[in-house]
Amino acid sequence: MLRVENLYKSFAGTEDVVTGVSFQINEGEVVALIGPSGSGKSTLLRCLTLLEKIDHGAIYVAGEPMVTTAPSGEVIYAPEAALRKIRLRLGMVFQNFNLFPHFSVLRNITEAPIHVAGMPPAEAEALARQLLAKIGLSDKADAYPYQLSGGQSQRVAIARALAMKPDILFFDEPTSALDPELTGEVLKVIRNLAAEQMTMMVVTHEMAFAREVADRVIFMDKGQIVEEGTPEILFGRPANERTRTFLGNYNLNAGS
Amino acid sequence: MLRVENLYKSFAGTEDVVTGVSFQINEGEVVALIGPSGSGKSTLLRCLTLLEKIDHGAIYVAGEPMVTTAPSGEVIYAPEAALRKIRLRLGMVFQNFNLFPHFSVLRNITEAPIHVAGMPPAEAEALARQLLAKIGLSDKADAYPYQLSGGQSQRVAIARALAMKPDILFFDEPTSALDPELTGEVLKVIRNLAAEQMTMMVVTHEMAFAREVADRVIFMDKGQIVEEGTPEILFGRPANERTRTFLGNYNLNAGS
Amino acid sequence: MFVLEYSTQLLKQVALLGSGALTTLRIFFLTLLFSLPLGLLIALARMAPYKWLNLPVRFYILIMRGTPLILQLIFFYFAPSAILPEGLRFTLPRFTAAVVAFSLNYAAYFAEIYRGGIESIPLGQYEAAAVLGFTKSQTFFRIILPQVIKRILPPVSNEVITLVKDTALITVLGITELFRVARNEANRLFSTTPLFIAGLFYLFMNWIVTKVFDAAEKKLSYYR
Amino acid sequence: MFVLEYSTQLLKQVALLGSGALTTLRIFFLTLLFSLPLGLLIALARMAPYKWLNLPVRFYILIMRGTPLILQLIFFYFAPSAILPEGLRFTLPRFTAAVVAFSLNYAAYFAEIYRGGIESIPLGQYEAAAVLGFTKSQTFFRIILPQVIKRILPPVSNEVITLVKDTALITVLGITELFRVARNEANRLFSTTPLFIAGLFYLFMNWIVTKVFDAAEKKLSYYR
Amino acid sequence: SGTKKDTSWEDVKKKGVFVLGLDDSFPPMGFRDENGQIVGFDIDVAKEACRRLGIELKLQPINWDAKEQELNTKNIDCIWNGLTITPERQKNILFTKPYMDNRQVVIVRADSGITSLAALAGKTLGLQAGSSAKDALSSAPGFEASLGNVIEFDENMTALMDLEMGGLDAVLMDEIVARYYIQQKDKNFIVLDEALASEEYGIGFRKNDQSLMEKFQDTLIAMAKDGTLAAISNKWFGEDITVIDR
Ligand SMILES: Nc1ncnc2c1ncn2[C@@H]1O[C@H](COP(=O)(O)OP(=O)(O)OP(=O)(O)O)[C@@H](O)[C@H]1O
Ligand SMILES: Nc1ncnc2c1ncn2[C@@H]1O[C@H](COP(=O)(O)OP(=O)(O)OP(=O)(O)O)[C@@H](O)[C@H]1O
Ligand SMILES: [Mg+2]
Ligand SMILES: [Mg+2]
Repeated sequence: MLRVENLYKSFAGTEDVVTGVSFQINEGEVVALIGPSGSGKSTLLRCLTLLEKIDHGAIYVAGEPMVTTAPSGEVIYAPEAALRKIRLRLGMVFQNFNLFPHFSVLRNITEAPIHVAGMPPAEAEALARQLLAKIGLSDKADAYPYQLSGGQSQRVAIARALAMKPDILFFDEPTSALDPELTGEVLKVIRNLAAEQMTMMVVTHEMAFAREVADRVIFMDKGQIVEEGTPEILFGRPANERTRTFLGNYNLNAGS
Repeated sequence: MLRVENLYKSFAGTEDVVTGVSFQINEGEVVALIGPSGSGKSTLLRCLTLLEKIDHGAIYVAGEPMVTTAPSGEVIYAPEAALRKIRLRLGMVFQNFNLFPHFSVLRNITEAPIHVAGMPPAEAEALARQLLAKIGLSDKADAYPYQLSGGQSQRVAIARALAMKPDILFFDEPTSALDPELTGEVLKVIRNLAAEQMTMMVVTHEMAFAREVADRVIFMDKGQIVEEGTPEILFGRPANERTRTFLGNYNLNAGS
Repeated sequence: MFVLEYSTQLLKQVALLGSGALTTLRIFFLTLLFSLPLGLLIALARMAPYKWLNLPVRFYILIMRGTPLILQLIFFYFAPSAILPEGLRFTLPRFTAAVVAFSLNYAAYFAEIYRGGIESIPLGQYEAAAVLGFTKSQTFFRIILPQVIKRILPPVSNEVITLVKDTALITVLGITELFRVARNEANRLFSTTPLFIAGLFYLFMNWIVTKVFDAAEKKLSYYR
Repeated sequence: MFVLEYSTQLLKQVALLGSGALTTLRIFFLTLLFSLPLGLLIALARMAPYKWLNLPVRFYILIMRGTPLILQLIFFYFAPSAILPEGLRFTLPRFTAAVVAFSLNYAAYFAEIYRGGIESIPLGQYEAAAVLGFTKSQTFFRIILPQVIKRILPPVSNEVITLVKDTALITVLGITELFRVARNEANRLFSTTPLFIAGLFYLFMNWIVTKVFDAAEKKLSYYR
Repeated sequence: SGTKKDTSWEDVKKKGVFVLGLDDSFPPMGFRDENGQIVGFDIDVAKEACRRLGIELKLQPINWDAKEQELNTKNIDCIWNGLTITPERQKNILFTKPYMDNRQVVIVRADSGITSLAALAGKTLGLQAGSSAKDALSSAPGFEASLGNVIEFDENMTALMDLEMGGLDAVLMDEIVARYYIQQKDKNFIVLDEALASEEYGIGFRKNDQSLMEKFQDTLIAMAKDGTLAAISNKWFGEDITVIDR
């Protein structure tokens, strides 16, 4: 579904932030991306969703090249038309939700299907209501984002992304802006999506969640993938020293 | 150190938010206040720190009445001069830190000792540097708040409160605005304060932390104290049904 | 008897001033009509990442805000025939010149307001729109601009209130509007009363402007 | 020869206009001196929780912003001797009246800017200060106001730029300032050149104003 | 308060200062020279009159729109600046006898081919707002009706610029000012021989200041008798065009 090869990314005036990352995500797989603050997780996700241009490497979505690098080192993005199609396959849920404050919940969900995907408004509304039911917010269709709690906002953001029927859904710390009590609602929705075989990549600090829902966990540090594997292996008996330190830290926070 | 009797508080147009709360905190004790969102924890803390006026009840700080209620139902606050003295005994650390953005870290800490407590500037600065060393931020004395991470900001906020040498320190969710990784630093500081016999009351969602550091845990719901006791009892075998549901929720989130 | 005569005279004056107010209103509405969209274009040019576009626009804004509007009025009316080379000379009708000068001047002010508004919209809104596949122009017109409008209402209302009063300047081009009528009357009757009646007219117009903006603010307060 | 004569004449004009600019600068600085603190008082009154204080202040702001400044100038100069009962009549010196009118007018504008700034400071700043034991006035002057100043610099700079140009209005009280000198010269010489030289004077002053505010913004950018 | 005793002359004498209000942009009656000094025909006459009366002359530029207030609030003692005597103004101000005649003349471009008022039918005429040109036009309703359009300007200068540019076909203004302008700037303008109603300049005083008005009126008559007035007129206009005591 997604293949990343030797991806590099730096910002003007910074050292490389992502340095030679390669991995792939198979259809229906849920991958959790963990790692300390500043390790480049968000940057990686932004490169995959075309919010940042990469410096080197290649990304393939469903087999089609989104971006490749010529032997000369020149980075070649797919033509605009192709990129537009690829973009429709990718959904993203932001840490801060980024709902459109001037639209009702319903319109937040229907706006893109109607104006980007060209779906008839009636159909888009039906789809939106169906998604709202699924995330347990049918009664909030006419509310505005400022009237929602954090957990509700995040669930709407998920519905908004799902309405475009993406092939793969990215989450950047979907619960870290939420009070612990609100976190539960969002995690439940993600768990259900996983059960429906949605392909997902989740940057998260919720180790417990990563452990429970991910098929595979990738641990990143200093712009590189240090270790990856099933949750059992990665949490149970991490091979790498750095991973062990990081997870030890987590266990300490949890107070146990 | 602190005694609260039958405290009531409501806001214009709301039902009562705090309804008849009584408890007391002894010197050197650490009390954790937990409970679902909206149960009135923050409001209670704001009443205790004079940020809100109460509707009924009494509060005594170190035996002195801060506010009492006459038999007629009239709420009588201590005279302004006495209140000012009492206020100096109370310190508060906010969820959002509320550091003063236009002052350096050092001046954030020294401003109140110099201009409120009348401490000589040199002495205030020495005290501030000592506190900064204690929280591990000696090198940040000249930084400005915007240059600090969340965890560092919160530690400075704690130092700022400590500089006034309060007899009792209140925390309103000191870590819930922080990334889980930054939480550790702050919790460590609070743990150290507890070890030094600082009297503290902490509203928190970090059950693990409450469990570890608190001498006593108070569980609030719908404006009332439902249950209180040592962490072992409250977390281990809560007597009340509501407490059990709430803690079950917590355990679910933790994914175990 | 005296009071009656006095009040008929007052009524007469109010009617006369009212006729002047029509010109005032015309220049007012035409200026808004042109300067509001033009200001948006200028703001976009000002924020564009191209120096060749950016620098001239900054200069334009500096001149337009830094020099008195009255000079700009004189300039746009007299300059085309005075400065241009022989064959190219032309003269705008005076009202047209006034509308041009006002629109270009106010567009500069509005541009800076738009810019502030646009820059205050969080980047996340653009990113969310981009990931959903909105084109740049869809993003701007569907997502960003509606939010900008809500945010810039207060400063825009300030400028509009100033515009109501600035309309009096067109008299320099020989156009008769509210304040000119008042001054003529003041001269003829040897009294400042007409000037203060004109003041009431301005106050009334600005009261309406304020109400309109209050209503707009209320209308847009459905979200935060 | 011709060029030389022309340029000495130009120099002479610049010198003459420069003398007018002195009056302009005096009214400019005096207005700022009085209106900036006065505006703060008005803003505080406007936000006070007492209706008796609140309503008159709102009315004051409405009148001051809703009517042309030129009328206010006329009013403050002539009204004290025209309206007051016989024994109490007095007349302010023209320049004094101009300073009063300008200060009261600009104070209204500044008041609204201060208010916006003050209301934008998060409540948490007040609460943190209260819990630390700061008095209300310490809180305002040590914690809130310094932050307000940083936030309101851009709108204040707008008003100050407008003030530079508005100074030309004092001519209505017969005070000779930059623009009046330029108009007289223009009349005498039958040429608009003096007007445009005056325009350059205003532009220059506004350029300095802009630089000063840029420097202030830079100075305060040590925190966010 | 007609019963009140008129002490206006004594008051001025006691003060020792006589404040003359003028619009300092009205050449050649009163305006500023290249050094910024106020000069002009009216100024020279006023200086001489005050010298004879043993009082100091103070020149106070005023805004023409506010002249009533200036006079009534006693900021100035008179308006002496080519002030046209009209019946309406006489209701509010006390005028001296007229000291000068002024015709309202029409200026056109030399190459326009216009030589008579009749030729202005359907054309655009400019004038200064609030000036006596406006009054003169109103009192010639036939001519006014024949015009295509009347444009009012703040200042004669802008009107003349507009004439030069072609925005106007003619400008109606005080003959005295017109001749001064044409002499100053040899533009290709001509003054039509036909003129509108002639009018008279007088000095305006407060309604009650009878004694002050008479003092100046008498002084002016004396100056006319001994030839001083004629000399000043010659200096500014090249001929004696004063009319007082004639
Ligand atoms: N736009 C940018 N310009 C410059 N540097 C940037 C930019 N975005 C990110 N960085 C830097 O890149 C590094 C990686 O940042 P990134 O946000 O990807 O980390 P992260 O793993 O998501 O951390 P966190 O867990 O705190 O979200 C950081 O050092 C950051 O300062
Ligand atoms: N200033 C106020 N005006 C009106 N209602 C208020 C105000 N402050 C709080 N409330 C209401 O009081 C109730 C209790 O709020 P409070 O903030 O004390 O809860 P809490 O236990 O701290 O919740 P959380 O865990 O979400 O912080 C809520 O229903 C809230 O809406
Ligand atoms: Mg991140
Ligand atoms: Mg709370």
